Amino acid sequence: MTNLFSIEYITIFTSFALLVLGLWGIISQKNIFKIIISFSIVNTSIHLLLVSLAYIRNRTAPIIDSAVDRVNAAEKVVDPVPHALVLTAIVIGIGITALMLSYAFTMYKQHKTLDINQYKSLKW
Amino acid sequence: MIYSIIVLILSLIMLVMALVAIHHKSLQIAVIASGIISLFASVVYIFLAAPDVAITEASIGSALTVIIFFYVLNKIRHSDAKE
Amino acid sequence: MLRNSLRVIIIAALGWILFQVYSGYSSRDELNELAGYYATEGLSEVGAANLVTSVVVTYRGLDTLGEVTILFLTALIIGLMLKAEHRGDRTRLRESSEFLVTASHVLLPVIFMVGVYIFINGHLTPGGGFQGGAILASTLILMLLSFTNSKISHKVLEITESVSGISFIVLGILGVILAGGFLDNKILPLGEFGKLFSAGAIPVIYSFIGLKVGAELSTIILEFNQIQGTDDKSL
Amino acid sequence: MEYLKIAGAFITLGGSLFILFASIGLLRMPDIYNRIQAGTKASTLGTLLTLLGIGLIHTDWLLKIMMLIIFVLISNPVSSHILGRAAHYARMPISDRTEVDELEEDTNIVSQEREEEK
Repeated sequence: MTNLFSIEYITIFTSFALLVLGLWGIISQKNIFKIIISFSIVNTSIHLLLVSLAYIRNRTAPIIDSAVDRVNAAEKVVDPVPHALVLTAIVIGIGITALMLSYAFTMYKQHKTLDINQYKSLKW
Repeated sequence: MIYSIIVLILSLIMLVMALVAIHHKSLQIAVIASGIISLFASVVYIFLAAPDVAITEASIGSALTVIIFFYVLNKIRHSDAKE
Repeated sequence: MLRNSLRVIIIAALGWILFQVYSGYSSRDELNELAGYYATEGLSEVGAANLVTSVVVTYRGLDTLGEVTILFLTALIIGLMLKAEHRGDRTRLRESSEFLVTASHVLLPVIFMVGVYIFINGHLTPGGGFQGGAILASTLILMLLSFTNSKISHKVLEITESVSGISFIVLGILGVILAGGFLDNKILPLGEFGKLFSAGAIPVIYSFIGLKVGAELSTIILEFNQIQGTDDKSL
Repeated sequence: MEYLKIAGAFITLGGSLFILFASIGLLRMPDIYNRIQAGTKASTLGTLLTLLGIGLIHTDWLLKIMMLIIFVLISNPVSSHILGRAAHYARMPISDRTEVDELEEDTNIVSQEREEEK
């Protein structure tokens, strides 16, 4: 039970809850802006999940300085590979958000509404 | 132990902000709430021993994304006011 | 009504699955083999104190190249999609207050310097090209807010972006010719650990990545800023 | 050396108290302008004291902390000035107990100019 109160358990639970909330927002909202906001929430939750999977208790950041021994660094630092993945994923995330926003703006200009049910040009 | 309590409080605020972002009527408040989620996530990354990710999330997720949202929202509000 | 209950069922099922995953999770005590290799051998092979930097720039350099390319394509597509919004006269914006203009004369060089510091020291301290590039892009936001009616040219951003991109690829190919493989950092001497000029070519490569990311993010912000400024008659 | 650390800890505690007062002010003040005022003054002082205390605890960081203090001292008041100005232009409601509104003439002139342009 003391295990469950450790940092990575709390953050993994938070990221799952954020994922569920974001997906609920994506499928229940009608406003296209709300859908984009929900997408960015899902994005953040995935980043949080990856970083908390990399965490190991009682270890420090993957930077070798006076606090971390050079010889047995593998027993002192957390996993650096998911950090590198999340680093690039955040930068791609802003690109995706910007792309969705420009698309939403174009749609708004054509249809004069933000309601996604009114966008009938892609329906068949 | 004290770290766990801080992370727990931050997580609760993040979840409440996610609910606000999804269900609030005003788009401005929803955008700001999603920015707050990113900001608090970047504080949590510091506790998870990931300072690189924390810097990136704080500068990109909570600043640049919100700015881009507000540019588009401002334009839409302007054209609404004209009609 | 039927649709709504379907949504609730889908979300509840997903939440149940995720809860099962959560309750089955047990935290680990040691690094896996790959990360252990990076942590022990990375120091002597690459020479960067920040292990994340050595993974991003050297071990996974191709991924970074692809990522920067994706960002470039995104900026290009956004430019194409929003091109139609840019015609029409720019509305005259309200002059920003004197406090802001004076303060931004002081703050702009400082913020720019912080960004450059972050991506030059990327191999020693937390930070690197992506973070520094984002801070450079936020310099542009402060510029747009304080000097409202001045024009910012796309040309400078384009030239910065393409020159740093080409230099990045040239450095990668030099790695193939002079050292072990694409984006190998041993084309320059590894130097003394912990100094600014160490870790081979990593500071140079990360500076180019930082300039490129900063220019691309600035381009995206500028496109969105220009739709806000134009007075389109069709709307 | 120990005395310096103890003094740094007390200064940091004072700084966090000021930040607590700032957040109480944010909750208790009647309108947006008073809130900005409470938030800015108290939180700037709180941040400066916290940074100074950390600088006294770790004396080798003192140079970087001085630069941070200068940066916060410039950027925090300017940002809240901009927030207040934007709120005034957006016609946010002013509390009844406010007696002097120096910016009122300025806003009226600007809105008249806008209507003439139309």
